[in-house]
Amino acid sequence: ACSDSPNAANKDNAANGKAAGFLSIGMPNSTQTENNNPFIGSSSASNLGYRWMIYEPLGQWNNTKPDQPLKPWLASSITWSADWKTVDLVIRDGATWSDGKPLTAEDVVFTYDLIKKNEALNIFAIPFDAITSEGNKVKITFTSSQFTTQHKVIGQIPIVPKHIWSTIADPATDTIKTPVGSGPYVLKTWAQTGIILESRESGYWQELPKVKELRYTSYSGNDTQLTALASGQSEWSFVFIPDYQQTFIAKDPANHKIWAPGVLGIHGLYINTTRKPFDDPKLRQAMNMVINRADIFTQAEAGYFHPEIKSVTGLPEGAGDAYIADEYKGKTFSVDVEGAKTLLTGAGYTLDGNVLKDKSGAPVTIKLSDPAPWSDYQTTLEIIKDNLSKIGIAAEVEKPNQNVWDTNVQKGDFGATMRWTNGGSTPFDIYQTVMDGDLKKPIGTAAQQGNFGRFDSPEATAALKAYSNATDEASRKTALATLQKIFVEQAPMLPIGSDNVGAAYSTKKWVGWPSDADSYAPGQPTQAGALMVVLALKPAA
Amino acid sequence: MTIPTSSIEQVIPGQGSMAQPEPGKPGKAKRRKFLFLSNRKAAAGLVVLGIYILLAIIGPWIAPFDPGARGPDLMQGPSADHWMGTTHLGQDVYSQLLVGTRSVIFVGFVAGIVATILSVIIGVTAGYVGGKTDEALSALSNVFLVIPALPLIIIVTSIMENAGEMVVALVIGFTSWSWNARVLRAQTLSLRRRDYVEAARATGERSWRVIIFELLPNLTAVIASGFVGTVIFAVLSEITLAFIGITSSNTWNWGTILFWAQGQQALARSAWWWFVPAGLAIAILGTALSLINFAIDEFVSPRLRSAGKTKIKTNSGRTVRMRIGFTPVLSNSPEPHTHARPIPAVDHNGVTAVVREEAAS
Amino acid sequence: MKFLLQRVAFYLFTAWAAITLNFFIPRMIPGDPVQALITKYQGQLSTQAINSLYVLFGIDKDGNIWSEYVEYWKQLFAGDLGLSFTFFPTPVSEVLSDSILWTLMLVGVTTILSFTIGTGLGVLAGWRRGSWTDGLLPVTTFFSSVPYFWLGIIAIYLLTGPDSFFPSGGGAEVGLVPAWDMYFIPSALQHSLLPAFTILISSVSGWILSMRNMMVTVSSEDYITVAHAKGLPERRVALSYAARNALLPNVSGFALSLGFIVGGTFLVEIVFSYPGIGFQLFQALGANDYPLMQGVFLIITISVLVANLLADIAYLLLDPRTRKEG
Amino acid sequence: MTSTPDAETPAGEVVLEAIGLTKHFPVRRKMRDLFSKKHDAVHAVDDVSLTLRRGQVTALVGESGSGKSTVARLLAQLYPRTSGDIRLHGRSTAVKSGSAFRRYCAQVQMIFQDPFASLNPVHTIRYHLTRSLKIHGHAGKTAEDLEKALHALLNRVSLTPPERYLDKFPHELSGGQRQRVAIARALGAEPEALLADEPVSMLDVSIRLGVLNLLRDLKERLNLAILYITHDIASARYFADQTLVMYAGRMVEGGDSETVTQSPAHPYTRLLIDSAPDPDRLTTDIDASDEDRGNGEPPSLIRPPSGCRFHPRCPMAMARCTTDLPVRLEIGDKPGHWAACWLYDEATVAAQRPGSAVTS
Amino acid sequence: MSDPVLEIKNLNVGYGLGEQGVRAVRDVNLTLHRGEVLGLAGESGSGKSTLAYGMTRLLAPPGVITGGQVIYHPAEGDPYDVLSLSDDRIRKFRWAETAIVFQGAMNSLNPVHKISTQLTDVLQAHEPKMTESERTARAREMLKLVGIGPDRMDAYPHQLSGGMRQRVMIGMALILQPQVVIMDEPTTALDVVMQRQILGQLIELRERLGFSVIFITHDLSLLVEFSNRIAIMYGGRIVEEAPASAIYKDALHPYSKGLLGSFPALRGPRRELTGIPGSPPDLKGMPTGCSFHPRCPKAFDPCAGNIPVLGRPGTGDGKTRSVACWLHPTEEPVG
Ligand SMILES: Nc1ncnc2c1ncn2[C@@H]1O[C@H](COP(=O)(O)OP(=O)(O)OP(=O)(O)O)[C@@H](O)[C@H]1O
Ligand SMILES: Nc1ncnc2c1ncn2[C@@H]1O[C@H](COP(=O)(O)OP(=O)(O)OP(=O)(O)O)[C@@H](O)[C@H]1O
Ligand SMILES: [Mg+2]
Ligand SMILES: [Mg+2]
Repeated sequence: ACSDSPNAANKDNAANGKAAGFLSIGMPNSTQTENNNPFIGSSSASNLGYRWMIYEPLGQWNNTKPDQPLKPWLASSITWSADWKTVDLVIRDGATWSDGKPLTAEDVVFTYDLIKKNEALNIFAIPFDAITSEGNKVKITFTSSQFTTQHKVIGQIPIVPKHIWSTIADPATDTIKTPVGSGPYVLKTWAQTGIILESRESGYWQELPKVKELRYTSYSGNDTQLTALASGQSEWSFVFIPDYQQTFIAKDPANHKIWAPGVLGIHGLYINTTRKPFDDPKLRQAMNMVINRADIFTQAEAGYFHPEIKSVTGLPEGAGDAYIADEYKGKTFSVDVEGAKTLLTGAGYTLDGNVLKDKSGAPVTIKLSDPAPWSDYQTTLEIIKDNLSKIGIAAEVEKPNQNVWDTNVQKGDFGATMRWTNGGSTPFDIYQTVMDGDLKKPIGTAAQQGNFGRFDSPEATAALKAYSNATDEASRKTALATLQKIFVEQAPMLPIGSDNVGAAYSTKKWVGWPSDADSYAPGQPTQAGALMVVLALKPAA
Repeated sequence: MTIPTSSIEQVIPGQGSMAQPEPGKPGKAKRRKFLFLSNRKAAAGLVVLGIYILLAIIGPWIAPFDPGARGPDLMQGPSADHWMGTTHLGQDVYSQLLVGTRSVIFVGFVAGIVATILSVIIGVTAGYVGGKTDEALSALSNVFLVIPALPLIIIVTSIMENAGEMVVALVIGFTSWSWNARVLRAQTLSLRRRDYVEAARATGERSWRVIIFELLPNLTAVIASGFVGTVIFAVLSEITLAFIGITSSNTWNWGTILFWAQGQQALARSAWWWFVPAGLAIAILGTALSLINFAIDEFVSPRLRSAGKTKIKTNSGRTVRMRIGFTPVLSNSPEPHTHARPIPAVDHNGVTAVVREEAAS
Repeated sequence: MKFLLQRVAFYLFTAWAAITLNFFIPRMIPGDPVQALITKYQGQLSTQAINSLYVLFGIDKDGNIWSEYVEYWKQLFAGDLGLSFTFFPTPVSEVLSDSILWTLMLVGVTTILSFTIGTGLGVLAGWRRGSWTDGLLPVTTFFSSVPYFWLGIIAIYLLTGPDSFFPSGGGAEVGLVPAWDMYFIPSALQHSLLPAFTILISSVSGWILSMRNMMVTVSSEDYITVAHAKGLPERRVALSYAARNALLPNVSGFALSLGFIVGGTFLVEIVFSYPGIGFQLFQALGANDYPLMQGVFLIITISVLVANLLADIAYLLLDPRTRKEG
Repeated sequence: MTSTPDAETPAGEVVLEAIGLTKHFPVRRKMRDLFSKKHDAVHAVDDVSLTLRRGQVTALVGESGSGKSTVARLLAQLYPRTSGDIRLHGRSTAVKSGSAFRRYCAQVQMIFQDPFASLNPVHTIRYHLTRSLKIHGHAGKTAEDLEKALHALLNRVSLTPPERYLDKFPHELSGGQRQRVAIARALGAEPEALLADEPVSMLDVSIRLGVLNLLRDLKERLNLAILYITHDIASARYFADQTLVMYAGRMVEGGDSETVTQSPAHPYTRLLIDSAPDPDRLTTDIDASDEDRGNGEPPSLIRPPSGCRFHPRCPMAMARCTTDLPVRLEIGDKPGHWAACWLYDEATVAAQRPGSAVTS
Repeated sequence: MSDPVLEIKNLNVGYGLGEQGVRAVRDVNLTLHRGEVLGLAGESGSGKSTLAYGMTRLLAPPGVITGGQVIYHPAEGDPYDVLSLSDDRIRKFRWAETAIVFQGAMNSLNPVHKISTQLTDVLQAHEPKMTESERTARAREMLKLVGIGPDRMDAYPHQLSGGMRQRVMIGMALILQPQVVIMDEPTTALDVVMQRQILGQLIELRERLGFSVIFITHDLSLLVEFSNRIAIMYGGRIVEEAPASAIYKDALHPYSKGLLGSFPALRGPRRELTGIPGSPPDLKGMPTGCSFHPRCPKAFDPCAGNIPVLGRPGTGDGKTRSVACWLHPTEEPVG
């Protein structure tokens, strides 16, 4: 009876010494239900990232080097018009679906059409206009410039086979039990305990990967994921590891590695600019000057997770370097309590003992809030609280639950809060989330898209528009310089750390991982570029 | 959480126990109240609880550090400065534990009091009034019994803007009365049929007086046990809520400590001092409360009380184990205990030679 | 018979009330599932996705809560629990059926074990007072006072590791599909050992205590003395007379506790990342996933009620006094 | 103790009277009854009439379950009655609670069977007695008045010296002492009628007599009307002026105590008296097959036998007994002696032979 | 008088030991003869039940037997001391030689087992060789003996009336045909009609089967009617022992007299009842000397100082009776 068991094969593999043939990938995303729909953000395929092993995009984007053009993938050439409203694509020959059928331009048109027609699937809200094909060429036009979203349009839309998807009644709710994609892997088994992908035998348009089997596990949370990483049960993951040196690296110093490259998406302290006296940029600047980012980096972010932002422009090291305006090149944050005090007294504030009083003589106090479960933010707030006390601002840390916090932040009912910005291939997303006047809503109305601090600057709004619609590099540069100037001088949000797309991995069985020296792809297993990593892996000697 | 399995419920079938007089202690004017304290379990439990309450009151004053203040020593093990080490921010775990006691005790007691008051009002009314009122109140408590308490508490606290201690305590109190109400109703039903309740009515007492002065005093043990049970439940719930980060409580409690410790992977970083003390504090408090509950059980049911004394010492220092069904035999000599011998003849007025004494009894 | 009918009416009412509450309470939580999803991904999901998600979840139109309520009942009667938001577009019923077996296996079996062991030890402790069993109570009480998530975490820390027999979490070895075969079952057992042990340690004391107390109470009943007087072997007196009677009140407690399996131990599932239903509930709570919350609540409600019914029936079967003739 | 207001009123005045008192306890309906109109009920008391006279003790005798306690509780207005009437000083009363109930209590007090259960274990003797005095306004105005009244009460029930008992808890007293406290509590209301429901059956043989003698003494000194409920017919002879015999919820015989016990008329009374232990009878006399005295179990009160309720057990049963409810018939040997038995209906006896319808 | 079956020698039974302990049965000597009904009377708390349970070692904790012997004379073989038997042997002894009927039959029967089970499990334990059907047949036979139809075999205790349950207990007591049946207030919970029925049946069975009975009650008039000899207990001691008629007509001990004077008589002339003044003694603080002396109307000097010993009184029928009272000096002690 055992021979026909679905588990027999898996076990036999292990028993036959092929154990080394697989790679265990874990994510702390708790339980999953079987859903291999690559378009749905909450499907298990998306949550764990295996959708990118089965389905591929037209081009691959390396988050860690956002200024680089996308690497042609299913499209062998990607050409944008100068106004970024039209893209011309040449679809690669030789790519086949895992059921053997060839991948054609029609499949690409079908996929983009599918997204255009289904609002529910258009998660990037891309304004498609026309999608046409001719031979192996595809042309897509848009109603607005796609400069800031090019990586999404090309790099984050999985191409699906028309011959299968055209028969699916509702592509938004279908769970795609047997996914057929163009990628090197096919789904072998799906179980609550783990999902196994196996390498295709043939038909892949590149060299087949060395890793014959990918085993995905979803752990209930960070702690269980970490335990699995530390014990070697998980070989690749993206998770916050407190004191990673001791809890992870030290368990196997030769093989356990952490890599955390920053990307163009940041975390910082949003300040409610409508509240007095925080509507005063001078006060915000002074606050910015006393925040000890190094402490936060080491104590709250375990020295790696949200790489410390050093540039005063709020752009992360590495990924952001190319975008920093000349004016701010080399200008970095440093804790300067005295400078802050001078600034404040110059602006009419008084420091009465260790209480800061505003112009009207009222003590300056602020409430910092973030949901309790986010312990890195909480730690950050504790440190900020401590830092602010140096210039006499009494801060109180509140821990509303997540729903309440969410609602309050959107409605503008908060003092200051740690939150993230959107991320993208340019600094646009960062600045937009913080300063875009178009996203601003009156206090009490939910601002869902950004500008939670109600920062009011028509200049910034205009610069944002100019940047995204520009047709030449020079005007982009000017617009970006304006944005940076406003961001630095007005300090609508105090940048703290950046997102990373790194990984915790083990070189025990597999080598060839991306690293600082060779950051050829994002390290995070759920990113579209994860496929590049898997394809690059080689068995350890 | 498992359901509270205090055996109080099980005592109900026995009924009589509660009203039964103390056997074998008629002469002593020692009141029943103090008798409770002579129970070793009760004494131990109360002493420990007393210490906790004391700490809850003075904890914040005697704490050597501000529990939230960052210090220079990060993640240090126990030392003379920091008895229980420090956190990743250099906060003093010992101070956090001390300061956290207040919140734990506060929530436990407020929730216990709220739940107890509700359960008494609902349970006793249902049991005493009977009829439709009983049916309605019983249905109410059953609905509350069916709804899973902890998830409900989680939802309700997340509805609240800023779920502070008071809110958490009230929510726990308002959601955890039903079990006790059921127990109380059953007890009241059995008490209501007691002669002394009928007798009080027959004397002409008003209903509210019958309930308050005749019924309630006889329910004290059940109420107390329900209270203690709810306190345990409330403490565990509060800590659980804090641990999974549901409550927004800005004050310290042991759950908060565990939350931080877990979030920072204290154990994986070998910082046991951060994780272990709070857990032990909970366990010891829980044990103390359970001991009090055992003692109440024993107090209520004399059978359980005497069950404790299974070994007795003879005068000669030998210990004998008691067994049901096989009474121990200390000696089978046919000699009389009292060494009494007959005295030949006694004339009614005469004086007799006294030769016997009672052997020590 | 009449007794049963009355109970059934009572259950129906309770079920109605509980389900109604279960419908309304989650809806009082501020925020909505889309926000919760965005927040969950902390920047990994950009805010542009908001609109598409509203459309996807079908909550872009404002509904009247009463019509939703009526609709909910209609769906319930049709056996449709809606689609989960967290696992969109998986139907809630599928999410539940995936996870309930895990919970039943882990917590259910553990509860039964705990009851059996606890009762057994309780019988011993109650019958052989003054022996080693006396030491049992203080120890188990202490363990039962330890919050079990704490115990679980300590157990993971102490007992799991790269070379340990005990896995640190999960329901079975990665890649094994639930099946009744020689691969899955041993692995599932192995994975359930630590969580089961944690639950066992912290719940067994309650059973020991109540069984011991009942044994003590029953032991002084006249019929026990009569059984001794009849010269019956000790085993028979202890089991067939004392334990049999002492068991009665505990059986209903046991049945009730079966009802609390789902709602009661979800922290164990969280700590051990066990793919059970309690864990689903926790996720649903975090994600404002009303349909899933309602589904889990429905299961809890039904299981508590069924357990109650079982308790009633068990009592009816075990205690001849409640069986009415005719 | 303050003097009873109408102590001068002549003995023999009717204080409390029950006429056709009936109490049916509804039985929980079963499934199969759902469709039938019939409501089952325990016919605990059916058509009971009795009078309590000042200065007299009326005994109510009957086997367990015959409805004696129910009669007492009905008279104390602790249960609502199904039908019939209770007259206090000739006035029909039906009270449930409130001040009317308390006014009734002031005149009719009840003593319960079990002295261990009828005192609340958490209250002192002082509390019990004080409440009784206060409710009925006999506590006086000052603390001294109260103290005096309490002492008087305890003296009255021979618990002397009073201060030794006042602050004790019930469990610190012996059974006899407790029953005395219960009596004192009843007396605190200064009632005219005392309903004593088996007041000594739970007491030790050696102290029963003391309590009975106390009750008799109270009857004489306070001119109380006492209902004495017992299953021990010998004590009824000893203590009561009148004796009524109950069987399965109905009165079967009544009359002067001496007459009822010495020349019982109803076959059930005879069975009762024959069954009582008799030291004068020798062991060897015992005849296990006492068919002539009647045997078997008491009947079901839910479906009581038709006709005379005793007929299934009666050695003298006649055809009429199985169908017609017997009425009270004068026996004629002593005034006031009656029995509800067709044996004393000459016409019936003439037509049917006694014992002819014995079922066995 | 016939041979003894059971001799109790200086039995002492107490509850607990040391400071907390009380002595509930003190130096009791009593002999039960073959085929007789021995009545044991005394007010509540005088130690009757303690004596009955003590001599079979069935006393629940904290009861302890502090001394004495209970010599049993089996039908065949040598007499032996029951108190020194091993656990296994005492299990065999129980019910086969001495059966007990307790006060409350409802509480004596296990509520969850059918009465047939409870009848046959005795047979199973004592006569393992019997087959299942033989056991059932025997049980049925016993029920018939006590007047219960065999159709009641499968009834549960709660389905039987109080009288029937008590008869089941009696049937169960006789199922192994023991030499001695101890009955501790077997009928107090029943009403007089039922009481007489059951006792009548018992006496009849005794005549047929020839066992001896120890009959415990506080109802002295019942004992006088039903037993051959009566022993009166007071404060843990036997104060008087005599043939039933002798006690009834001419009780020697003032306590016995008091007891007799506490029962109103149903027949004959109405006599004044004397009763016994005072309340029963507290076992913890027993009066010195004769424990009855504080309540005794005839107490005199020696009573307070010395404990009278049970012995044959010097009066006429002194050979058949004994008493422990300073009013009746003893000639020879019993035991
Ligand atoms: N509250 C009640 N509900 C239903 N039936 C009742 C109730 N009280 C008494 N009965 C029934 O009424 C009948 C008479 O009961 P009652 O207590 O009056 O008898 P009794 O003569 O006092 O008996 P006893 O001598 O045992 O005290 C019994 O069959 C009893 O079961
Ligand atoms: N478990 C116990 N612990 C202490 N003293 C006890 C215990 N059981 C009985 N006694 C005492 O032992 C004495 C004798 O009790 P026993 O039950 O033998 O009396 P009894 O003559 O059978 O009385 P009754 O007629 O009430 O059954 C009593 O004074 C009683 O208080
Ligand atoms: Mg009664
Ligand atoms: Mg007794």
